[in-house]
Amino acid sequence: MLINQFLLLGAALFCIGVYGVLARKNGVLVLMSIELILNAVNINLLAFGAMHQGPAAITGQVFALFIITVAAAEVGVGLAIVLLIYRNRTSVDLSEVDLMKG
Amino acid sequence: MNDFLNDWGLTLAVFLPLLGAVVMMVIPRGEEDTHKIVALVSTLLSGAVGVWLLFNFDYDHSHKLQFARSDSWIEVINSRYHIGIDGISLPLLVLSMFITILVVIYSWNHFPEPHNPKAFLALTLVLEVGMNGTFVAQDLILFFVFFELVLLPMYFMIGVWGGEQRQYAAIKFFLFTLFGSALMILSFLALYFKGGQTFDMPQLIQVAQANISHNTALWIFGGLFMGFAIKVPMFPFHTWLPDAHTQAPTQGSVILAAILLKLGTYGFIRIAIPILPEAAHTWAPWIGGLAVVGIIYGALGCLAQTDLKRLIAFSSVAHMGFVMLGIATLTPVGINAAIFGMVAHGLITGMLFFIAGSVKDRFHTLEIRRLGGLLVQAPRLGWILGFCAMASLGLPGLAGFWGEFPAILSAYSPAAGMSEALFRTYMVIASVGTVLAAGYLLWMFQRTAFGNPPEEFADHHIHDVHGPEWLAWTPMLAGIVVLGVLPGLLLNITNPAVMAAFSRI
Amino acid sequence: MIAENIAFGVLAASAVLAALRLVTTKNVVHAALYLVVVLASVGANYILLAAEFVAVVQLLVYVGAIVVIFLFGVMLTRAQIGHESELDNDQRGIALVTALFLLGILSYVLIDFFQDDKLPELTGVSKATLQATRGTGAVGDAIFSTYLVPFEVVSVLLLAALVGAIVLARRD
Amino acid sequence: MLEHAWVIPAITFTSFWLILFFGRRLPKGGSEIGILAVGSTLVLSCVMVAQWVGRAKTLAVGHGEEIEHIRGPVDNTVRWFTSGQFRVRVGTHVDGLTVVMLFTVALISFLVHVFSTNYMEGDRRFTHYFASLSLFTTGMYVLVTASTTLAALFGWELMGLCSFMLIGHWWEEKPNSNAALKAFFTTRTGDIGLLVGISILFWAAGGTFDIAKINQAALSGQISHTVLVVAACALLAAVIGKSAQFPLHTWLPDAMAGPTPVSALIHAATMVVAGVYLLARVYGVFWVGFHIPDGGFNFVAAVGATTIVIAAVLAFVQRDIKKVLAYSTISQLGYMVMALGVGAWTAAIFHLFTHAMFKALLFLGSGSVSHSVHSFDMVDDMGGLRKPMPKTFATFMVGSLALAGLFPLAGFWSKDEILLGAGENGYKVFMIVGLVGAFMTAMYMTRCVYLTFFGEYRGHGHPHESPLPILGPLYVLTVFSVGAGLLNAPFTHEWFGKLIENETFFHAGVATHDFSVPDALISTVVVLAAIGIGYLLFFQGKLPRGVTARQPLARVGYTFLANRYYLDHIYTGGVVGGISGPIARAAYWFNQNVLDGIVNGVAIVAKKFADWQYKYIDQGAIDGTVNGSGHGAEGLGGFFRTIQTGRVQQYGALLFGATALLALALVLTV
Repeated sequence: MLINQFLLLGAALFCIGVYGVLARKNGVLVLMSIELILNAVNINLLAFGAMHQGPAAITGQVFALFIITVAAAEVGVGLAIVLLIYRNRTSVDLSEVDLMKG
Repeated sequence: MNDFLNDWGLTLAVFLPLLGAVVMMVIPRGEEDTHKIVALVSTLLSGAVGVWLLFNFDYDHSHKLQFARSDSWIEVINSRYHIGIDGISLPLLVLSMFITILVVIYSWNHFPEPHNPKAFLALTLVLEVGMNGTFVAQDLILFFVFFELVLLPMYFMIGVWGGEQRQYAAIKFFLFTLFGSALMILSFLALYFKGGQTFDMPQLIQVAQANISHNTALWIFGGLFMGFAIKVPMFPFHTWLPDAHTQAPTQGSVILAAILLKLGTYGFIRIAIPILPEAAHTWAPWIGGLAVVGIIYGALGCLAQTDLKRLIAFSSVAHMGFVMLGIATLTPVGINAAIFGMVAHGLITGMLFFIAGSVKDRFHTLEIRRLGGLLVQAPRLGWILGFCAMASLGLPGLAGFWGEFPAILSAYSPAAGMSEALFRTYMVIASVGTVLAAGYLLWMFQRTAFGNPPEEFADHHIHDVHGPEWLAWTPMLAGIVVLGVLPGLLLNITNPAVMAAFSRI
Repeated sequence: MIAENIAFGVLAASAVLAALRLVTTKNVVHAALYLVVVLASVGANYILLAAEFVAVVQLLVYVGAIVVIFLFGVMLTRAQIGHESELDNDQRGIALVTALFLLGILSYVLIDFFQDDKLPELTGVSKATLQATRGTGAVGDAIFSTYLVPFEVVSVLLLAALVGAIVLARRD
Repeated sequence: MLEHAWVIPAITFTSFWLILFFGRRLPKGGSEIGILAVGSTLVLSCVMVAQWVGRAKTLAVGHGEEIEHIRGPVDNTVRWFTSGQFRVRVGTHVDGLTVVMLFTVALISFLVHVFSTNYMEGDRRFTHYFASLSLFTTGMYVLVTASTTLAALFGWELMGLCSFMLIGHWWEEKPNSNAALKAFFTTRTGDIGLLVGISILFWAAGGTFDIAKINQAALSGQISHTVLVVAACALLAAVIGKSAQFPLHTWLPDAMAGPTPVSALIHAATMVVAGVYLLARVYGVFWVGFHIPDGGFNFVAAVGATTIVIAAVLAFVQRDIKKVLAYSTISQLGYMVMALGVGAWTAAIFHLFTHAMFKALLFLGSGSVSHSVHSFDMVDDMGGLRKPMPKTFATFMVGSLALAGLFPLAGFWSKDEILLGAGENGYKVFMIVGLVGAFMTAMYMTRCVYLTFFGEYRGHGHPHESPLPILGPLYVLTVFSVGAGLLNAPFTHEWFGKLIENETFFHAGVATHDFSVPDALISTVVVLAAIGIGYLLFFQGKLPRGVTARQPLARVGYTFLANRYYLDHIYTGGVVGGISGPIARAAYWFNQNVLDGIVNGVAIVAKKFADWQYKYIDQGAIDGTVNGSGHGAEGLGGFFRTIQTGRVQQYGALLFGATALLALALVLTV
């Protein structure tokens, strides 16, 4: 197997994720797109891990595990924020959330 | 104990305030007294380490790096956690600890709006980490990290607790200094790549000169100059200072004036000049010229001010001009004068900002036109203001004199190879600056303190200086007098280090 | 070899297609279901990379837990279960350009750099060695020795996120 | 005691802090501490004078007769600090000049303290007043005992500070604080020269502030002449500022806004002579720098001479008794500076000494008068005071005659010596100027005495004689005004001159001259003529308008036919009317409008310029550039504005886009 096939899969997922993050209005969908990005990264990590022999081989897996954990936390907090926004505005349309307007 | 402190004393001195800030994080926001106590204790602990350093410092060998540590830090770029102090950094380190303690004491009942002592004191502590760290760092990257660490707390201090135009002032401050820092880090990188693949200051001092061609050195020095000159600030990079000072809360102004400005001049003395002495030689006449322009310009600026705080801020431009003039001579006498001027300016201008803050607390305005008769309503405050004005205009016997006169003295005889005629002209112009200083300070004093109170405040009951103010101010006032009478206390520390570092230039 | 490649092709295609549907669908609940497909395909890909533990975790945590949370989120924000006309905002074009551009750059860099580099063959390696170098046991050893401190930190992070989520979502 | 001269300033310095912190709680408001401290320094300085005199004898035994009257100084210095390779020492340098100055300062200061206890009674800031007096005395002590220019600078500026505080003592009124500021600025302007001069001499003398070494270096030709001239000019600027010489004298009359005892102490007897003292201290620099021994003309003498005349003329038109005395002080300081300019070093110091006595007497006398009539205006509120205040009158009279220089009072001897020195050293022109000055001095003092003590009382209320604390100091000063001159008379073998004689300067050729009877006669005649004319003009009311004025003048002039200055006297007499009339007024106008105008104008222009600079350059140009970049950004259409939508997703698009672009750049370059 080529290493590139995994890496390109990762890149594709990543870019789809980026598109989702940028183009979606619904907060929940944006969070889902972020999950795509994180998964893309995980594929990369595992692919790089598989490239190596010895102790480095395990590093990719461990990092992937950490990322899964962090992603879980992120989803929790992120959804809480979306909920909060929804509660305040009865909408999860992110393009209306512009408190940071300069 | 001593062994431990020998190894870790400096690290403790730098990071104890951070510990305090972390502790404060877990204390609920409502418990203000606890916050104050934690902040005070951590600054005092750091100060206690400072006192220990003072007592255990080997004054006979103040040119040597003491209490040094060098641990590996970022191996990839050969940057190390290398800290240590010598006679040049010790006074500034101690000053920084000292001022922070006094600021915390002063804050006891002087929290500016929107109050929130927790955040305010935590920022103060983080500031202290940055300041202390800058003065002990012996590695360029470490120096840079500390140097930049100072920026954020100050940004928030101005931007959150500041006056009406705080946002503008904070952003201006931030952008200005960040711009300088960008050029500075570029120069650091250039030093690394061209000067011998190291960020270690003592090593660079040994090798950089030989490794770098003169033209390159000139450019690198230029970058360093921009970084430091903006921080000083030198004319014409000073315009952030009046805004920042005017908008900053009292404590912020004090720290800004007393310590932050010194980071720039310290950078010149510690990094720019020793590492690139030849480039410094070429640059020095220009630096000296900007310095004297700053002296006169700052003084004229002061004369035009109607706001007390803004006036003091402009006076900083003039005073730092004297410091930079001393540095520009590249002679030990001049550098000694500069270091003395830094410490003296820290004490005196810090004090002036404290007073301005207290005046604002009492009268809710700093418009010189609206003030008057301070001596009638609050005689002690008025006399302290007079005392500081006198110290600031360089009255012999008070600390300010030793920053001003030796700078003038040294300008008569700059380092070998520089134009004497030019520097002697600078000397005369700088002397004229002393008269202008007397002009704006006494003018300010007359307007604010002499005469009878204006009608709008005539019936107000004005508190004279109270407890926390006394506690915070007495040490500074005493310091101004003691250093003024016994300059040897400071010069004996700095002189060997200065001689070792600058006699070869 | 070929079997592996075929498996990869199928999995990758389903992952990418599902992902594309995920970001284009007009139904929020469908999006969540597409997410399940993506996550499952990616998890299967992990097995191809000999990381069975991560693959299992992926399925358990992601598909089992996170997608459920998403569904809860969809429900609580009362998204229409069914078609919703406006799920995209007005910068879809910019987003598309950016994403394609990024994809182009990434592909170019990857292809340029790794060329035809192959992953090491694992077929010849004995099971015991495989277990010792990249098996579940090895992962456990690594987490509880080399990466002990990060592990603890992550646990604190989870706790903080838990508390944070409660604080944020609490209705008061 | 000669080695431990530092004790003297230390005592008054301690007293300053004690008064400041405890003064208010004491029954006499701190004045007792001040008097005790200054009194003890007076005793100590007397001891020092005695020891100095005794030292001559011990040295004489060791070195034989020849150098009998030369006494080497007593130095006592300690390391102060080190900067660069230079070790700076601080300490005391005691010689004849020092002990004389110490004694003078201690005496006057003590008397002023005593005087003030009554004069300032019930004042708003009685305690502060005495604290400032103590601090001032400290400054003066530091100056006169200083062994280095640097330490002298300390005393110099300390006095400037105290002068500021005391002139502005009643700072509630704007004119007072204005006067205080003016005094400080003006002297500070001169101090540019001091800072520059000290710096130059430090390097020129090989890295030392030590005055003795600087003098030696200057006299031995070790320093190039150019450097010496520049240094001397710089220091002269300081002297002009501090000792109120033309054209920086305008602050001194204004300084009369302070309490009268302060005027006596600071603005007559001690601080204003600091400039003269400095000149005398680093005399070597001036001696060589300005070619003083060559005679003819030099800058120092010219400044002094100009001041003598300018100030004396102005004294004629004053209504305020203190201003008459102030202009008189300026004029007399001009004498001292001129004396130093013409090489009459001893005479200058001697005049400094005697002048301190009689001018302090006059100021305190005017204080006594004003204490009684509550005004300083001679024309409207005084007149005929000799009857209600006989004791004040008598002492004031002695002071005036001493100032006028009438034989055998103090002023006669010292002024005569200056004129003699000018004549003998080849400065004939300056001698004549001195005589003119003497003439005018005698005349304006006649006017002043007439307006104050003779004629009808024009004020309100009932003037009364002052109490003992005020009269006591007057009596003491009267004694000195009479007797001080005799210390350097021929029949005391010029005891004073030998007391202060300076080894270094003596070897360089700074000489004294024996008393000359013809010269003394000339000056006596001039003074008498002036008093006579003054009597006619003021007492008889024959103001010099038209022929009536010339007749008595001519008659007086005839009695001096034998005098070789006969023509000068006629000329002087002939133009008196002019001088005391329009010229003086014009000069005063010039003084008030042009000189003051320049000072004010410079301030106004500086302020205007500062405003302009601040408004346009600082806030406009430089700030403008900074802000301008911001405005420019806004100017780029709505571009930057649209970025600032506050929408995270747009920021995200930018972020990813920029990253991709940077990555592209990286790919293309690597």
